[in-house]
Amino acid sequence: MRQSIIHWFRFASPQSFYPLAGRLIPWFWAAAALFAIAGLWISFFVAPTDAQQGEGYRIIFVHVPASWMSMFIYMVMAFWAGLGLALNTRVSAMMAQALAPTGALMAALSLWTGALWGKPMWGAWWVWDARLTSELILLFLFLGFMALQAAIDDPRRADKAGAILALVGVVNIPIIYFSVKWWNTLHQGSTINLNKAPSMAQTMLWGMLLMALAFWMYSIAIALVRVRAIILERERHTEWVKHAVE
Amino acid sequence: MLNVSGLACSRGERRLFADVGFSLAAGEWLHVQGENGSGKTSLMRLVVGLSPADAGEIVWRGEQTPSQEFRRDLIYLGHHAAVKEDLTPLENLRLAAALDGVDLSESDALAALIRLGLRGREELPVRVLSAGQKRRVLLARLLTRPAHLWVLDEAFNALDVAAVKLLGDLIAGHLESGGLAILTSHQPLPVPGGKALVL
Amino acid sequence: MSAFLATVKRDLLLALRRKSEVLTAVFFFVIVTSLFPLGIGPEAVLLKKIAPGILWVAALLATLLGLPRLFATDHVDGTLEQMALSPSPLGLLVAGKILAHWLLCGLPLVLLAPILGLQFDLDASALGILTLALLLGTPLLSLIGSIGAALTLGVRGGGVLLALLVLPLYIPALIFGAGAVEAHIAGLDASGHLSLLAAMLALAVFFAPWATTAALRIALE
Amino acid sequence: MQWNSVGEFFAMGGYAFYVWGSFGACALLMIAEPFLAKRRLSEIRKSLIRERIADELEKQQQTP
Repeated sequence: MRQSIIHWFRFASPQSFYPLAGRLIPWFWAAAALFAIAGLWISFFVAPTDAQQGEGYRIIFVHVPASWMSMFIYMVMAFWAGLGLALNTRVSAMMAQALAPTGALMAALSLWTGALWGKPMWGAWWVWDARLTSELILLFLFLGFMALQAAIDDPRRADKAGAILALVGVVNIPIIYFSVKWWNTLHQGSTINLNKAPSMAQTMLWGMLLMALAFWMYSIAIALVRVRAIILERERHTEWVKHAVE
Repeated sequence: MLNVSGLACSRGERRLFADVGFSLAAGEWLHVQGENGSGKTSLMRLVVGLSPADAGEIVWRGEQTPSQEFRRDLIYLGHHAAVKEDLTPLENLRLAAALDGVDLSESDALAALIRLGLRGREELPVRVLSAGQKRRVLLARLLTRPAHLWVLDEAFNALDVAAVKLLGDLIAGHLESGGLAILTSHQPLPVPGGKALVL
Repeated sequence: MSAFLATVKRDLLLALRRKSEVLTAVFFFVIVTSLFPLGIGPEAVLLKKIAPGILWVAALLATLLGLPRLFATDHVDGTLEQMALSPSPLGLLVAGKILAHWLLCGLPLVLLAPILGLQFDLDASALGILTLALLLGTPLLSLIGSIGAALTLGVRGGGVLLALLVLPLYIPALIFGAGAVEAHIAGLDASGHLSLLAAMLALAVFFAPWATTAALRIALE
Repeated sequence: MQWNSVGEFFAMGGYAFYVWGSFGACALLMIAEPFLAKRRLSEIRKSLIRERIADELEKQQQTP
C-alpha cells in the first residue's frame, strides 16, 4: 500500500509527469478521432430523421456532449484544484489551470449550438430555458476562474486563490442550477426540453454517447498538451527542464 | 525555546535563501543582517507564519508553528504603519488589544502612550501625526500586549535619537525578563549581545 | 466572542469617521431604483410587476459597491496582517468584519426598501415580504461577497474582477429574493422562497467566513 | 440511409444553416484550440532552446 502511494506521488512531480503526458497525448488524439468518426457516422447516416423536428434535431449530437463536458470539466477542474490546495502538489494545480480554457470552450459551444437549435425550434435565438441559463452562468464561472488566475502574478498564489474559487463554485453550481430551474418553471418558460425532445431512439443515444466520448478524449488530450506548456513555463529555471528539450 | 532549521524561501522563480537555521533561548536575541533584497523581511514573514516556507520547520516551545499558542506569544511589527489613520492613538491601542482578546484599561493604554512620548496626542486622529509619531503608536503595543517573542522588522527606521534609545531600553528590558527578540536592520543596533545571522 | 464584537465596533467606528463611503451605497440604491420609473414610464401595472426585480438588482449592485473596501484598507495599512497574527482566530475577526459590512451596506437597504417600494405601487403586505426577503438576502450577499473581496485583494483590476466572480454566485439569492415578492403579488405563498433563502443563509454563515479566511491567508503570503 | 443525394445531405431538410453552423463551429474551434495549445508549447520550447544556446555561447566566450 505504502509502495503504491509513493509510486503515484512520483507522477505528481512535474519532472516525471511531463514525459508521461507526452507519451499519452497521441493515444488520446487517436481515441478522440476514432470516437468522432463513429459518432459522426451514426449522427448523420444511421440516426433516422425525427418526426417532429426533421433534420434539425441532429444538433443534439454536438450540443449535448458539449454541455456534459462543460459541467464535467468544471467538476474535474475543481477536483484537481482542491487536491493541489490540500496536498500542495504542483501538477494538480497546473492541471486545473490547463482545463479551464477547454471548459470555457465547451460551455461556449453548448450555448452556440443551443442558440442554433432554439431558432428553428422555438423561433428565438435565446430563450431563458433553465439549461441554457445555467450553461451561461457556468461560462461566467469559467471566465472568472481564468481571469482571477491571470490577474495574480505569483503562480503559487494564483493556484491557491483559483482553487478556493473553484471549490466555492462547485458548492454553488447545484444551488444555481436548481434555483434557475425553479425560476423557470415558475415563469412558465419553454415546454420543449432540449435533451429529451425527440423520443430518444436507441441509435440516437449511441450517437450521443460516442460523440461524448470523442469530446472527452479530446478534452484530455488538449489539457495534457496545455499542461506540458504550463510545466515548461513555470519550471523553466530548473535543471531538468534545460535537459527536457532537445 | 525557538528552533528554526532548514528554512528555504523563493520569490517567484528566484531562490532567496536556503537552509537557514538558528535557535534562541530565553533572554537571547537575533540580529538578522543582509543587503537590500537579501530576504530579511521574507525570513521574518516565514518565522511569524504569514508565508509558508518551501522547506524547513519552525518549532516554538517544542511545537510546530503556526499555532494559536505561538500567536499568543508573538508580537510582529513589520514595515506597515499597522494603525488606522482615522482613529486616535488611544482608540488604536485599545481596539488592537480587544482584537487580540486582551482587556486593556484606558489608564494602562494612556500610560503606554505617555511612555512612548505621545503625551498630548492621545485624542488626535493618527493621520495628523508625523511618521515617527505613528511608529511610536505602533511601538506602544509592545507595552500593552504581553508576549514572549518580539519580531521587529526595521523597527528603528523613522525614529529620532530619543526614540531609538527608548526602543533599545524596551528591548533590553524585555530580554532581561526572559523574552526573545528577532530584529532586522542594516545598521548597528543599540542592544547589547545578540546572535548574528547574515543572509 | 469579545474579539468578534471588537471587530464590529472597530469597523463601525471607522465608517462613522468616513461617512461618505457608507452613504455612497445607500444613495446608489435610492437613485437607481428611482431612475427606472423615469426610464420605463409611470404605468402602475408594469412598475408593480418589475418592482421586485429592480429593487433586488439595485440592492445587489449597491452591496457590490462597498465590497472592494471590505479588506482593502486594512490590507494597505497592515492592520490585516496584525489580525492574521492575532491570538484570536482570524475566522472570528473576519465574521465580525462581514457583520459590520452588512450593518453598513445591507441593513440600510432593508430599511429603505419599503419606502422605495411605495414608488412602485406595492401594497403593505408586499412591502412586508420585500423587507423580509431583503433581511434574509442581504446578509447572504455580504457573506458571498466577502469571499470575492478576499480573493481579489491586492489584485490588478480587482473591482471589475470582483463583480465577475461574485455576480454569478448572487443569482440564487436574486431568484428567490425577487421571486418571493413576485409570488406574493401573484397571490401565491411566498414562504417557500423565504425558507430557501434562509437555508442558503444558514449554509453561507457556516462556510463563507471559512472560505474568506483561507483566501485572506493566501492573499497575505 | 435516408439521403438520396449529396445535395440532399447538405441541405439537411432545410435546416442546413443551423445544423452545419453547429457542427462547423465545433469543428472549427476544436481544430483551432489544439493548434493554439501546440503553438504555446512550441514557443516555450523554442525559448528554452534559445536560452541553452546562449548559455553555450557565453561559456565559449569565457574560455577562448
